[in-house]
Amino acid sequence: HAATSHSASATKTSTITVGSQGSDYDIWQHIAKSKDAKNMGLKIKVKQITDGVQLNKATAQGNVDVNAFQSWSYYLAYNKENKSSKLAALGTTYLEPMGIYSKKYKSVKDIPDGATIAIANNPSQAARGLILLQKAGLITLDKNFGYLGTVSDIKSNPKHLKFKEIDDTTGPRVINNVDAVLISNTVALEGHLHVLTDSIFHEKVDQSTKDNINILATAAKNKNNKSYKKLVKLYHKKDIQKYIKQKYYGTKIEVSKPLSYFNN
Amino acid sequence: MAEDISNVIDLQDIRVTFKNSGKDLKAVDDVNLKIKKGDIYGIIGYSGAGKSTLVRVINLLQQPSEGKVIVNGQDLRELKPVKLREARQKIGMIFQHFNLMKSRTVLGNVEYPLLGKKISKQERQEKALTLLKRVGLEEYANTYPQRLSGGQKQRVAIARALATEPEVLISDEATSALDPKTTKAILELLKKLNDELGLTIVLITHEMQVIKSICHNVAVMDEGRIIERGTVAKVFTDPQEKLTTDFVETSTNVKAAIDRITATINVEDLPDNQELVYFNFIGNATKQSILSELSQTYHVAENILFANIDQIDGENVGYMIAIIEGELVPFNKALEDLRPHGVKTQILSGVPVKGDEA
Amino acid sequence: MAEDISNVIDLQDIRVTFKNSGKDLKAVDDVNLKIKKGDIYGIIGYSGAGKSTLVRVINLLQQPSEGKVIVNGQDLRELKPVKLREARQKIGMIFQHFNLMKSRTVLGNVEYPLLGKKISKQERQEKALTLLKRVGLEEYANTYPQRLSGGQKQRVAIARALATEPEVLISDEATSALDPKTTKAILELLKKLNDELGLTIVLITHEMQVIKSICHNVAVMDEGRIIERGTVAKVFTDPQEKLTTDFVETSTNVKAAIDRITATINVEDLPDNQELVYFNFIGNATKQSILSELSQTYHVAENILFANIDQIDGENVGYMIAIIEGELVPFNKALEDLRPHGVKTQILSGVPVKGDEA
Amino acid sequence: MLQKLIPNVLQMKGEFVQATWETLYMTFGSAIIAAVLGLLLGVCLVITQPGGILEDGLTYSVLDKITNLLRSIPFIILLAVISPLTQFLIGTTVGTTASLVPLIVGIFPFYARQVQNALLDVDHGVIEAAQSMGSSPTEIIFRVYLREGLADILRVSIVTVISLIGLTTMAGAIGSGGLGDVAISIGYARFENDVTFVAMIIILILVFAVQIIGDLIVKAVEHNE
Amino acid sequence: MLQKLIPNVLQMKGEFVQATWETLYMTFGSAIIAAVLGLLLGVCLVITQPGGILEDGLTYSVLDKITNLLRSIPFIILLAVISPLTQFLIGTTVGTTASLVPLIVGIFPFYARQVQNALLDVDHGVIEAAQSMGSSPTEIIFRVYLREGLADILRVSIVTVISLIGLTTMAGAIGSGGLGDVAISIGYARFENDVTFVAMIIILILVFAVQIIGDLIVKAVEHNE
Ligand SMILES: Nc1ncnc2c1ncn2[C@@H]1O[C@H](COP(=O)(O)OP(=O)(O)OP(=O)(O)O)[C@@H](O)[C@H]1O
Ligand SMILES: Nc1ncnc2c1ncn2[C@@H]1O[C@H](COP(=O)(O)OP(=O)(O)OP(=O)(O)O)[C@@H](O)[C@H]1O
Ligand SMILES: [Mg+2]
Ligand SMILES: [Mg+2]
Repeated sequence: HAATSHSASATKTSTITVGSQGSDYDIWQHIAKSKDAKNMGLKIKVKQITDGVQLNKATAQGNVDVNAFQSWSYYLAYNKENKSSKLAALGTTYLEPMGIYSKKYKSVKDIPDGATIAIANNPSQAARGLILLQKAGLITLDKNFGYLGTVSDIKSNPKHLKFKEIDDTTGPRVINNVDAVLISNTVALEGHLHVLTDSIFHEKVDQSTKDNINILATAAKNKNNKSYKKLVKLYHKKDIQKYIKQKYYGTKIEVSKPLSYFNN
Repeated sequence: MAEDISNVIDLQDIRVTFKNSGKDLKAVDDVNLKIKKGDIYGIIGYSGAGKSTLVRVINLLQQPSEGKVIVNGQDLRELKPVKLREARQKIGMIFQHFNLMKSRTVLGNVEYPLLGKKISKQERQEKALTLLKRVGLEEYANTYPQRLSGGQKQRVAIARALATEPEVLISDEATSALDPKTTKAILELLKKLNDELGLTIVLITHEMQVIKSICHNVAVMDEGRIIERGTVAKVFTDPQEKLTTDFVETSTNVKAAIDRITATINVEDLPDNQELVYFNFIGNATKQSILSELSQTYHVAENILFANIDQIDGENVGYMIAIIEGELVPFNKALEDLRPHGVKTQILSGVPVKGDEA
Repeated sequence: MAEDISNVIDLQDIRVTFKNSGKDLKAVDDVNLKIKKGDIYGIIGYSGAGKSTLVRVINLLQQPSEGKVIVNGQDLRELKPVKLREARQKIGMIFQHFNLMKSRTVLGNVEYPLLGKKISKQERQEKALTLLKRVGLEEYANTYPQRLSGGQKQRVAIARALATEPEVLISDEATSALDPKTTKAILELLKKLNDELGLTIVLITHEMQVIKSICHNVAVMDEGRIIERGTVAKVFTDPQEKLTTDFVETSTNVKAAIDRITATINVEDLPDNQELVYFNFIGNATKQSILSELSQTYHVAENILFANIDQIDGENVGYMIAIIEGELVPFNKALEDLRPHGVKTQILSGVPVKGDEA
Repeated sequence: MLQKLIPNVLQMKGEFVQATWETLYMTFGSAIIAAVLGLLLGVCLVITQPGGILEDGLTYSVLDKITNLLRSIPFIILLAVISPLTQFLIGTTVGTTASLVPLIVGIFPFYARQVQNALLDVDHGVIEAAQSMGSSPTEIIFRVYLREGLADILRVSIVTVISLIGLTTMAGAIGSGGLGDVAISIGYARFENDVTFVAMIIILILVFAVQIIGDLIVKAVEHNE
Repeated sequence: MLQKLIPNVLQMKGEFVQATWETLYMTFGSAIIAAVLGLLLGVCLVITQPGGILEDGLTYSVLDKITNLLRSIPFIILLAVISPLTQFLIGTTVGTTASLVPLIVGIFPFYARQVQNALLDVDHGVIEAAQSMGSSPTEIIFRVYLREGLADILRVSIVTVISLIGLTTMAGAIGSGGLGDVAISIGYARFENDVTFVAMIIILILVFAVQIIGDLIVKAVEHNE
């Protein structure tokens, strides 16, 4: 059947199966068809797998060659819990700033006492949101707050904010029902929200957000696969970046750093 | 439209056609049936003749393909649903397959038709219990139908049909699963209701004894048509149709008796002045008077071989087979004279009686 | 354990207890029943007496609470499932409620028990069709049971039960929904199978006529027990139990006749030399011979008021009511002399006959 | 020992208690209303369908189509499509109470079909008997269909409630909370397998409880018959 | 005109065609196997339950519990739990074919319950008649239960296939593709409402087709009876 995924043996052929989801899926479909890919001799097949855990597992097992969807922090979390089927990062792609959005308030300062904030129910997004809230000065977090921190790790909450956990993709839909909502950029874009202009507060590329940089990942054993590594290069090609910038209004901020950047 | 109100049921030109795998089956074929108030009307016929289908037309459980259904002067097919329901409440029905509710107790089943009525729960239960007593099932009031024997189920169905004190009762083989004793008790109950309350009863049965003991009129069905009808006494003593004759005979032993007699006595061998004669007499004509008339008036001697008296719809009906001895002329005269007195005779010497035509 | 092999069915100390809302109901209470190969055994009794429950024990559809079930020399309760199934294939059963499969045509229903057998489809269908012809339903072969009348369904059930050519046939009111003519045809069919193939038949019925016409033996049940049993001729002419008497009477007209006669003739008013006598005779004793013996040997004159001959299990049984005239001594002598010839007599002058005890 | 087996669970006992309550609330809150709607729709389907006591081709066809239409919508989409209604009825589109609306809309057409199937098995002869006694359609519905079909309705209700518990696990998308959400978005997504495991055990207990209690009720109802 | 109403749809005609095929493949691929498993389990439940023709308390209790257990697992968790089995059977854990495994495991216990309920309505008298004719349990299953219960089994099959179509919309999580995935992860998540709408219309058509064809088959089966 046409839709049947490539098995591990497919790795040997020159076709690379890239597993992805959401806007990354669109980007990679574009990349697969791009001239640059042809020029680099890469045959790419893109597959949408909407569950991150399953996508990572499939990648670790070789059912998918490379995946493009996760942030560094998600990657770390996955590897920590799945010691038997580890992934390796191939390179960085971009940072999508998460934003605090509100239909009721113009700035973070306006958020009143007891306000309800919607945050993602998926752990990495939730932790990231909490860090952003800290950065915005709304709460302070435990010192040991990690990439899987939760609401229970909040040290002080002077405004007595209430948190409502939601599926992160429903952010733009609940914006009218809560005082503020944390929305990752992918979701915001699809909801026609523009992080750089519509959010009341958003992330910047710096050490505090390095964990949120997106990466390409592959099975640990394919860490040094040359053609997979080429995908990183391919992603950062000029034409492709131009396309991405245009399509996503510059909200996918290109990050092309060596993997060692994360170790600082 | 002035309907004859004395006919509580008036079926006009009823036709019911079933489509059975393509071809049409006329289950009821152009039947007209008028039943007077207070009548007990029997319907007999072969299995599959259309009896059940016909009676189901009376309360419109079976919509006829054609024809008018007038009950109590109302044309049921023209009635609004509400009115039809009211009309149906006055028509009790005992189904051939009982159709009891498995989720209700025996008492609950009998109570069911009273649920809509404006009576207290206690009254309702008392009424249902009284009926259960009548059919001999008071002990089983709290049992569920699945735990009853066939006959017990049937009696529950009977009690249920009577609960609303209907004006018309349709009974589709309501005693077929009952032993003779219970059957008798049930028939007596029906007769009592008929006598006391003027309940009109339409009754399908395969037991001729049932027809004879309680019906006033009877219709014989064959292949969807009523082929013969009339008072039970008339139909049972003077059947016109072969089918009717067959049915009637199963309940008298006349045919069997004739068979046995002709098997032992060779009618050909009888002396010239003797004849084997079958007498059939209704009502006042009793065997005694026939015999005395024969012997005294016509100087004819008789030798009775078989004599039976049956009660049909309350009237005595006699059957007798005898060898009659006498001169030919007075003998024939005697037989002829008997006719106006309701005595039918038939000389069996070689000529088979009607019942023997098979 | 040497079982008496001539008893194809041997029920020993059978007890079936149902739990009905707490209290126990002994549906079958300590019944022993032996039925010989080739017998036609009738079971009668009130509705709810336990007849259906008892016959369901024969093929273990109803597991008895106690007792042994031996069929064809095999203790069914000890058999392995496979063996039990084999044994059951030799026991045909006609259910009181038919139990036809609604998803199969009439033909399909009759074919069902043959499905496991090693015969070709064509053979199977032919066999089923032959049976359907026998019960008069060949036209309905491709109809589904839901579209049949009550009697038609019952006939399909009969055909199905006969399809495997069983050695034993259990029939639970198999003719209750049938008209008299069809009933007769079915009974003749059963009798033929009994004669030709030695089919043993156990037959529950409420129609005494059915018992009289085909059964050899009969058992009377009441409240789970067999209260009377024996040859049909014996039980029907000389019933010991009140219940039996009641049942028997419904099928003869004797009681009704006596009622009518005593209503018109005041027995007290009879002259001293006259007596109203009821005669009951079986077999060879025919009415003719009784009368000639009475008149010739004892110089007694007779006046027959009622005379009926019934055929019970192939034997003639006669009932006669007559006024006998003669001297007291030869008269009593006459009655006594008749006894050894199988003639029972009873003087009705004031003393009610057995049948009148009610 | 426990500390080793279920380290994360121990830290969130409170969450588990709350999630259990949320699941119970969602399941039974929506079950009650869905039961009413489903019975209503199921009964209407049965009585208006060809051969039904109030046969009505048009109504049947419309109801039948609505049922199918509602059953066609993937639950996650239903969550979105229904949100204006949720907003109108509950005043918000997120949270446990808000999830009741999509849960009800998601399950009741399914239940209606099941009820329809269950009622189709009520003996036609009994319906006829009721008709012959002059029972009105309403009486037939309440005194015959719902009563004679009770055991079957209870059986499909068990199936439905269990399906509903499954559905609540998806309502996490609109912030419903509940055990499914704990199992998926904490346990599964955060790789805390012990959390997933324990959440599933609790769900399992709920499912078993529903089945066992349901079976007992069915038995009690059937025991009599 | 169309360009304005469904701008995004027009650009992805190919995807729609493929997604439709995927949905059909998933639905009927899993339906066939789930039908076999569900019938098997359902029949086993009916025959081993108290009063069944092969009454066996232990077996019934085990099967009953397994059924409940499988029905307790939220689908998304099932996807994860089942993945080793999927890997073993299909050789991969993602993709349309791989999704068949969790779909089958997700639906067949549900179907088994439905079949069980359907077969419970087969007239006990008819089963007794078959027993009295010496039919073996296997014969009774095939010649009586499955045949007498056919119309009811078909009815619950319709319900199940429609539920299954609903389930396929969740299999996008493991890269199954299909219309649900298009509706949710392309249409819904990306706010391309026209895509969601069209995908749902196609799902709707499938649901209607299943219902209508199913109803016709039921009618044909019942017509005879
Ligand atoms: N399944 C059952 N559960 C409980 N009681 C039962 C059950 N079946 C029969 N009974 C009771 O057992 C007794 C005998 O029933 P059975 O059916 O054997 O009677 P029967 O002699 O065949 O009567 P009928 O002539 O009316 O068919 C009845 O009182 C009945 O109520
Ligand atoms: N629902 C139906 N569909 C098709 N044909 C039917 C239907 N009901 C009855 N019939 C046919 O109509 C004819 C008359 O049936 P009906 O039930 O009225 O007979 P009946 O006289 O009551 O017979 P019985 O004495 O056996 O009960 C039969 O040939 C039967 O096969
Ligand atoms: Mg009939
Ligand atoms: Mg019985």
